[in-house]
Amino acid sequence: MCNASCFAVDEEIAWCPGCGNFAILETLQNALGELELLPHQILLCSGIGQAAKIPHYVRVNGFNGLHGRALPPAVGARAANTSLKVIVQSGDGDTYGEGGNHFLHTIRRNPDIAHFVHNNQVYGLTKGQASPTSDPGMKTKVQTAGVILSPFNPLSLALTMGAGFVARGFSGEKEHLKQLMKAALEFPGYALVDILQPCVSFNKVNTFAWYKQRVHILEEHDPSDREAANHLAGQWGERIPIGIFYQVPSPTFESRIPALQEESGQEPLAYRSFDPAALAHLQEEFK
Amino acid sequence: MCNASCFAVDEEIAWCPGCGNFAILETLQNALGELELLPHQILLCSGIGQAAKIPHYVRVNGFNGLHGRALPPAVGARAANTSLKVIVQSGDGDTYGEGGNHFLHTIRRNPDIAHFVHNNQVYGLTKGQASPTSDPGMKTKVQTAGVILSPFNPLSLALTMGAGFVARGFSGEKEHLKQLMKAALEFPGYALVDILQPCVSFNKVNTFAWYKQRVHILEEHDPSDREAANHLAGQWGERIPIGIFYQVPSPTFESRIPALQEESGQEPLAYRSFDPAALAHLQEEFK
Amino acid sequence: MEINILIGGEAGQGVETVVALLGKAMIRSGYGVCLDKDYMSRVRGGHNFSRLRIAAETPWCAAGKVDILVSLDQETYLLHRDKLQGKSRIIYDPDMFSLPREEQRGAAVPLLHLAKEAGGAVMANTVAVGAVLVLMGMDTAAAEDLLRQMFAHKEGMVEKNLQALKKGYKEAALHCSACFSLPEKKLKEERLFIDGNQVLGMSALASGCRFLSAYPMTPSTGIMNYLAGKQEYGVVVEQAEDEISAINMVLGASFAGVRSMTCTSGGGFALMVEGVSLAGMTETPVVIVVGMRPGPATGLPTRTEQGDLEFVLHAGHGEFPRAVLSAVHLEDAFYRLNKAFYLADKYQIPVIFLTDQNFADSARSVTPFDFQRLNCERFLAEEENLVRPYRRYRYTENGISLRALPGQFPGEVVLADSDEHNEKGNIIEDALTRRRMVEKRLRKQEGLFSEMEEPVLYGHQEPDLLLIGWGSTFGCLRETVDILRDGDRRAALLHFSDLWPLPVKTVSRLLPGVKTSFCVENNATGQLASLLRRETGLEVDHKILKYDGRPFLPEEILQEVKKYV
Amino acid sequence: MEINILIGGEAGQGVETVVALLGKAMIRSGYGVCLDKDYMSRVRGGHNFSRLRIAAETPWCAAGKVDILVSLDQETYLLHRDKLQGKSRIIYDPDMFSLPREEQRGAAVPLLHLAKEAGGAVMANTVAVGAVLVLMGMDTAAAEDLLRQMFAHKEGMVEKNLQALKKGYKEAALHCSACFSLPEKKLKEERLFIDGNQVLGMSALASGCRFLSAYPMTPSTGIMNYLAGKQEYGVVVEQAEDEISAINMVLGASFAGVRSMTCTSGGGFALMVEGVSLAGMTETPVVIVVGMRPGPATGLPTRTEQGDLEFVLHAGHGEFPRAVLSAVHLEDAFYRLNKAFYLADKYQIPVIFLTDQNFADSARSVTPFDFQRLNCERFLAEEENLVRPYRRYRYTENGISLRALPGQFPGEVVLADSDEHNEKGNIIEDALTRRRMVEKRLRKQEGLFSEMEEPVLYGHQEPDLLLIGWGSTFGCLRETVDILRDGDRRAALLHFSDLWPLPVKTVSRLLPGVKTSFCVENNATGQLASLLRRETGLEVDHKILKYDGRPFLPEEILQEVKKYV
Ligand SMILES: Cc1ncc(C[n+]2csc(CCOP(=O)(O)OP(=O)(O)O)c2C)c(N)n1
Ligand SMILES: Cc1ncc(C[n+]2csc(CCOP(=O)(O)OP(=O)(O)O)c2C)c(N)n1
Ligand code: SF4
Ligand code: SF4
Ligand SMILES: [Mg+2]
Ligand SMILES: [Mg+2]
Repeated sequence: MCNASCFAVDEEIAWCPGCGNFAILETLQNALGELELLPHQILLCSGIGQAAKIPHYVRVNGFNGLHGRALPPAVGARAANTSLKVIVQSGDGDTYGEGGNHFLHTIRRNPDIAHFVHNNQVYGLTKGQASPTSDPGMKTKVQTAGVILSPFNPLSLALTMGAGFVARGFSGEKEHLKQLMKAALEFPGYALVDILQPCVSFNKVNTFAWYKQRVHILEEHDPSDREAANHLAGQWGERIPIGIFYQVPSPTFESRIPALQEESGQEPLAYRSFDPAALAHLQEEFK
Repeated sequence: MCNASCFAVDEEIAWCPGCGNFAILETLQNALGELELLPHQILLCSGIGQAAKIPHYVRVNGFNGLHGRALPPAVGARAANTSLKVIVQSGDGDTYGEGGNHFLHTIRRNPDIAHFVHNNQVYGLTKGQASPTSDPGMKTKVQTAGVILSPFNPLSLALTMGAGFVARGFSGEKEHLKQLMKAALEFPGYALVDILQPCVSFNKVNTFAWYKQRVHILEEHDPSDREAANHLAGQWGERIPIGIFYQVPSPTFESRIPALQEESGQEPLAYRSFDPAALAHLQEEFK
Repeated sequence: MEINILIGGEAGQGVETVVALLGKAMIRSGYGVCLDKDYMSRVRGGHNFSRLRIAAETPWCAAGKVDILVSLDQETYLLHRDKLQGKSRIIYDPDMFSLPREEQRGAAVPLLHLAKEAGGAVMANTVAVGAVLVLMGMDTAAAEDLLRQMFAHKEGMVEKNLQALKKGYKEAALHCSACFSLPEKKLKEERLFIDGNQVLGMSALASGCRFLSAYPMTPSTGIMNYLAGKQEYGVVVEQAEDEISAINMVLGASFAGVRSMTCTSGGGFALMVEGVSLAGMTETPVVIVVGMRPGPATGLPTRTEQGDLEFVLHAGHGEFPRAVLSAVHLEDAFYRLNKAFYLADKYQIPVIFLTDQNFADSARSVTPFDFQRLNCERFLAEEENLVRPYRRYRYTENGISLRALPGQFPGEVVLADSDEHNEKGNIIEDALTRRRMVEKRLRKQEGLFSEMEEPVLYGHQEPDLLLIGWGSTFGCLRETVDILRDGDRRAALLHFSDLWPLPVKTVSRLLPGVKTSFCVENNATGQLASLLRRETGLEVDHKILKYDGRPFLPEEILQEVKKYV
Repeated sequence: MEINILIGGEAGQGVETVVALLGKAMIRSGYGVCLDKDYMSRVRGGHNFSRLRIAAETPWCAAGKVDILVSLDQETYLLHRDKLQGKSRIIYDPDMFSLPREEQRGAAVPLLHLAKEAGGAVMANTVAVGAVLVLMGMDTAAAEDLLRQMFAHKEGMVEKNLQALKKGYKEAALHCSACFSLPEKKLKEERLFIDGNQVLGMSALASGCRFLSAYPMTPSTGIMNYLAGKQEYGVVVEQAEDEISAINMVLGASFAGVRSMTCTSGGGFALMVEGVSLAGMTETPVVIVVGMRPGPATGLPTRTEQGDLEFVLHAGHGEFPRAVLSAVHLEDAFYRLNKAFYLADKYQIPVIFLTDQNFADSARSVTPFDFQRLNCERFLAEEENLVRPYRRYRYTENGISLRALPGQFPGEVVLADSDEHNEKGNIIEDALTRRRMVEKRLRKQEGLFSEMEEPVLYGHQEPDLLLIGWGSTFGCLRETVDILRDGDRRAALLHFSDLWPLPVKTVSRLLPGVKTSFCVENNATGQLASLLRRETGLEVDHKILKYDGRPFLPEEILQEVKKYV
């Protein structure tokens, strides 16, 4: 219907040369180009950070909200208009730090949202503090003696919280990442793709080469096997698996809300008309 | 040193007759009475809710803070005064709902805090809305068609986040609960005890009888076996295990902060004296 | 010619059931009623009470004195006996406690015993209703109808309740019947018996609000409950994990095109403050109902205060237009919340609607609302008025840019941005665009100002004694003015509903000419008085402030007023 | 007799290195300098610049014109050439771009090439420093010393950098040497080259602050960075998961007895608002530094504004005492943040300390601070003054109850409560206790008010032209007044440091007698002007407002002033 170039915009990109975000952006545009979607049918929500600038670089609808608050507007928007394909895209600090509570509870809701987290294991935009996924020992201006908090494993957490689609990608494996993105976009329900993304300016530990050396594409893994997924999600270190860890759909949030069912209205909520006068009978119960 | 009655206060208790909170309160006082602790050495932090009223009913220091924010003040207080035994006690809504983000990241910090969650699977004080742990299908004035969000499993989550001490108790098994509390209080690091607590006023599903029928004390389980703990934590339904699921210490937050080490000062931070004039040399680097 | 009933007991004893039944029965019988609630932050025990005032016309607020005291426990008697008059009567259960010897006004009714006789202890409340009715010289017809309706689908319960009602009626008649004389009943048409939260929920639904996300918080939970019970009308009600999520969900839903709101109290609103600023920057319409209760922090969770006016006026970092309206009385609130939605949509701003526990939980007999008066214009882009390429933040003279929805127009995308942005919504950092965007947003204030309604002037039109108030104190202040005018004073009330942008015309005209002015507020610092001074430079002479968590009574205000005039 | 240097380039090109080196070298050489920074919200690319002003005495603010433009990229030249004078010089790398033919002021220095010759591309910045020095007629001695210090433990780097410095010096000398004449140097004693955040971090540490929890946010991150670098002094610096956690951790640490603070910007503070109210209710001392930047929402993250005054004044639900102070200039800030800790401890309240990006990132040559002047009294209970049983919220005449720490006194426990409470800290719901506690808390305001410092009056002591300002605009306004007075006007500046409770004496005395008054604020609505009116009823004649995210320059203010006088 519309190839990758439909989704290109003519804006100056504010990322550092060499940043892993470029590959993710390009891959997103390619993935969208391969799906049967037009720009106006897509809504991309983000928070604040380097990754979160992405709605400015893709030609789709965008809601570039507050730091840590990328998910809630997306859930609201899905309820308001189920004909929108909703993507949430943000950084690891945004998603797992400031936004941790929404991450937990959005998984519990299971809205039909594809969630792409640019995980550079650092706070990029604010110049290099540790993020929840920073490796222990990493030194920064704030963590002067190295990170002491134990790292946050987004995949394990998502699995534990009952997410139906859990995957990991790497910005250095674009073709593979594109497949992940497409699968997430096509998955009915909440789908997490945590994307390893080198930050050339601030993460001197987890560099492109560091990732490149370690990531390997999952093979012969049955994504309906929760135990195996859990086990694989725990792997981090010399070998880091990427791919779809788990994929088993369950009823979505939208499909379980009375007001959003077909019976209740043909159109998305946003387009339903209403007539206040027709509701005067609401008063009866108070008479 | 001081038995349970040391910890009693003469305050009217605002809980409903028959509420599971009474047993938890009593058990806490008993547990404290059996440890070598005096009231002034203990700090009990809570949020807001029925459970969170508990600092008013135990004679110890108390910080009854905001809804959802029981943990952060406790972490701050531990840093300020490592000679305080710090307990955090609050409701399931408080801890896993409003306070979800602090729950996640406090586990990552691993401060030496015993965390007792009164899990009645409902919002008690605000009159019966679903909480994160409510069973699916439970009907309330807000969840009129029954809860549709998938339930939050505090034990699984705590294990996934790397908590060193993870346990479940039941207010109807007081002796067992007391042992759990004592173990948690003696555990060096963050220790979670999720306590099943019947709410006679609002939770008509998970009643005392419902729990009584299902809970069984873990036996022959090795609490250093993470896999087994994970597996057991997933059990919920006909049989609900209680006991210590996991117990393996690792270095605490306090033990890893330079300023809190012995070398850095003999006394807790709160009691260290300081002399501004002695710091005038701080200016040197700017000359 | 009125009757004042106070029903008190422990939380969980059913005070609410008694007043609900009594109130509705009296309305159906053609009387005007007014009800308020005083309850503790607990589920069982403690002391709760409700005051029901019954008169020919709908009373405006509760009264201090009590004619009939329904004492479901001893504490109620002890706490409220000072409000009793010589002729008052105390309904109580002699099996539960006894009155002091010297107490002559007792009307012992073995509530529990009679209830059990009728079929179960739970019906003690129905027994009490019967007892009250006979004291007022009413028959039980209306109450019987109500019981039939209420228990229609609970087998056997209708009969048992009717029994209980009659038993209470008969037993109390032994003490006195019709010892209070009700005035001629006056209400001709049907009235509603509805409380503040219910009015707001109904108004929201009728105004087209189809998405509410909130986190439970007294005293606003009732709004969420109301809407949750109306999901068959196509409204989505989602309990959020916290208030931050609530407001952000609401903004997402609103951005995507649905009239949306959230409701909370001061502490929950505190968590929404960043979201308010986001609404300001992204120009996303949102209505936020803030039900005030005494702070700071958790304060008194179930009581009333007007302590958050200045807070909501300035909540959110940075500068952006907003509107603040308040709930004055039930009728007003129905239309004014609709206005909140209208302003939010028209100006694409956050609108804060201030209520308080006193408003939220008080009920009165009100005339049915005129649903046709509700304005539901959405001010959205249509094919005809869309300039392509679409730009979300196009500069305009009035500051309002045409709002299109994401997905609405094939070929066009909509970009909302929390950073400073250009017309398209893309991040900018240059000084010129920044300046123009700030000015664009702030220009809306002009239009907004023109929408503000001047405060109501009630009483003498050229007063020398002026009371000034806002929000839920209206009823009480109105009664106060009536009393003052009965005493032949040139007294008036100037009462604000719309608070921001503050409509200053009337007050600027009146205040300088008035001999003595009083700002009456349910807070400790006089926040409206400060606002008036900031906006007009004028100062009120005296402040009458109450900050103990309880609503005003007219006599309290009169007492203060009399110190100065 | 001053030199103005502007160094610009892409983020990541090292603008900061050049100014840091130059600034410090000039101070060590006995000159006064003043530096400010203009940078984008990105890590690489875009356009950043710094302005360095050098004079005999320490200048108060940046100037608009540029004598030496160090153009690390072409954009710098294009964006700033309008600020160049006839005699200005442009240092640029001819291998990167060329100037237009007609541009006569170029001083081509192949920065990269020379740096590589010296040993590596990274040293291009050092080359530039050498070039600037020669243009100013300076020698390289001070810069050499600095380089030796800076690279002491990086093997080989000292030599290479010295090489680079000399190469730049020599090369630029070919164009002109000493084409700008510096005044006689005047600074006799040592000066510090320090920016706003560093001053605050140092003051906090010296004031005994030993716990900081914060979440990174521009422009306040520098405070956290400073303290994180000083953990050997026994300060705990914890990066929180969010701002809510930050303030609540800080309250816990403070409750347990440690002087504690957090720092953030408006958006992060928005999330702390509930915690501010908690501090008010629990009477827990806390200092919150709010570094303002343009809002609403994310706004312009790296730029400056004074848009959050009204927000912080009213942040938090309910009514409770607080203090709001602001950072006026570096010297003042050092002592004033200490005052913030003092007030927080003495009155057991939240104290908000307002800074902004302009203050936070600007550096000047300042006289070393007098650490002995810092007041570190904690106002804590001691065995001698403890009344047993201990009651955390004992009623007192001044509203301040003696603060004991949990664990401090065997046999006594300390209970802090966010609900309304009695003296012991236990939840209450009765009206009387509520009233007394509200009054107790608010009584502190009286004492607090007496601690507030009147605004500085600078210039003519009986002015007919009065500028009014607050916070970081002091330097610029002071210069403006100097210029106005040079022009023989009876001009003065009235500048507020302490903002709440607002000290109104001086302004109430002066304002009515002044012919023309201006409130000058870096915001779009004139928030101090509103506050003045609310507190005094007096209105300033004109507002001079700037809200494009950039700090004022004196000439901009003069231009506005001249429209009216
Ligand atoms: C409430 C709030 N707190 C803090 C900030 C400052 N801030 C902006 S981006 C960011 C961190 C970004 O890290 P991450 O989400 O990992 O994104 P990245 O830049 O690494 O892509 C922070 C702390 C903010 N904008 N809002
Ligand atoms: C910020 C904020 N939001 C909402 C509330 C209202 N509130 C008080 S307690 C509570 C829920 C309590 O549930 P839980 O933590 O499970 O405690 P329980 O009463 O069941 O013991 C809520 C929503 C509040 N006090 N503060
Ligand atoms: S700072 Fe890191 S994450 Fe941000 S744009 Fe640069 S390389 Fe990418
Ligand atoms: S409402 Fe439930 S949790 Fe609260 S006191 Fe009553 S029984 Fe206990
Ligand atoms: Mg990141
Ligand atoms: Mg609960």
